[in-house]
Amino acid sequence: MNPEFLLGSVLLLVGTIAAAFPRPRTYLNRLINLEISAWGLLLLMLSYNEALALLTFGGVSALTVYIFVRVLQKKEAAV
Amino acid sequence: MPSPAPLQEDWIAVNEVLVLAFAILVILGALLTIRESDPFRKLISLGIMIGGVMPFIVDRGLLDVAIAIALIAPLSTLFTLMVCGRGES
Amino acid sequence: MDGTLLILLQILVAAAVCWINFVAIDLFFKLPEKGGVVGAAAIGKRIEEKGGGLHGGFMMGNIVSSPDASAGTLLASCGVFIAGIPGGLLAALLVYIGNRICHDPGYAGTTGCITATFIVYGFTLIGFSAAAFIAGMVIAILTIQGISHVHASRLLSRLWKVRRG
Amino acid sequence: MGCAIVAVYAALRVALESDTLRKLPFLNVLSFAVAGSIALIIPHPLSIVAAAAYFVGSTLESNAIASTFAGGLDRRE
Repeated sequence: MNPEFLLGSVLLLVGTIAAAFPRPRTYLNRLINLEISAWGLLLLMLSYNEALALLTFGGVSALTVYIFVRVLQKKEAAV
Repeated sequence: MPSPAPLQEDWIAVNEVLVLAFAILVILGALLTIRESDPFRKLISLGIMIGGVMPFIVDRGLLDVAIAIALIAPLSTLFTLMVCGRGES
Repeated sequence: MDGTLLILLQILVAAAVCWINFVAIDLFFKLPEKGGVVGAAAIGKRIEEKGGGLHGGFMMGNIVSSPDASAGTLLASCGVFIAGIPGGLLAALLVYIGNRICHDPGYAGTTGCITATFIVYGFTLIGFSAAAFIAGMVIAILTIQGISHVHASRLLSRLWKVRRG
Repeated sequence: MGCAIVAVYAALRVALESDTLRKLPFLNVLSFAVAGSIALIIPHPLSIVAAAAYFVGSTLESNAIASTFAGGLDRRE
């Protein structure tokens, strides 16, 4: 029960709830709240000392955000 | 859990303060990110949270991972700002 | 208790030295003249609206939006703390790369880093610890950007008037 | 340890500041404090690179936030 595990669990839980029910219900707020739980998952991986998983997850999460942003831009252009 | 040796007592106390301070940073950043409604203010609060997470990665000794993540984290903020500016104007 | 007092005294002296170093170099490279990028100019104007000085606000905006002499001083003292003179020069190279990323010419940051390397190394020869310089730099940047924007920007504007003549 | 206290103070000031652009100098103080404590936690040659990478990344982030907020959005190219 090290502090990384505790903080990561709290962040994962809080971030998931916040991404499910964002305050102003816009896609952008959902996307930013999703980052909180991404960092929580990163802290959980850190508490098990998985260096390779951390590197891969860091890269892939930036890529995921880029894809989501492209999707949002396409959607705004269509409307 | 056995009690730590008395020689290391001081070092452990200092470390506890550090862990507590950065944990406060992480929790404060996360709560602020959820509470704010403007996207720019949310991103600034996310910056607080990232600043709190980074010393935990360094504390494990994973310095290469810390370098990679410190360079990747602003990229995702930049990507998010691409859609922010367009929505504002 | 005596050791703690000595460390506090070292940190205060280090903070004063760092403050003088980075403010002098920022003023020498004319950072308060204008906002380097759009964001720095916007921060300067917003600080002026609150009641601060315009040129001091520009300088604070420039400090925020690209690594200048203050970042150079911090990273140089980190480098000297870890690896001596080569660490400081490595930090200067990194600051130069960071400046190039942020679309800045990078003279102020690199110069501040190199001068700070030799200043901190000189103080370690006297008996100061380089860790005191890291803490001192954090305190120095706290006095500029963290206590009161109005008073800090007024002070920087006054210094800029003296330097412009 | 002093660096961590300064970091918490800067985070509180960011939380209490009402104007968005005036939050950015406090965020800069926070990133100074975190970069300093990264170098103080592990005295290893790579941690200079880590502190510099974190600092440059954070600066880039606040630069982008400030210029997008000011309206000078030039991400078209």
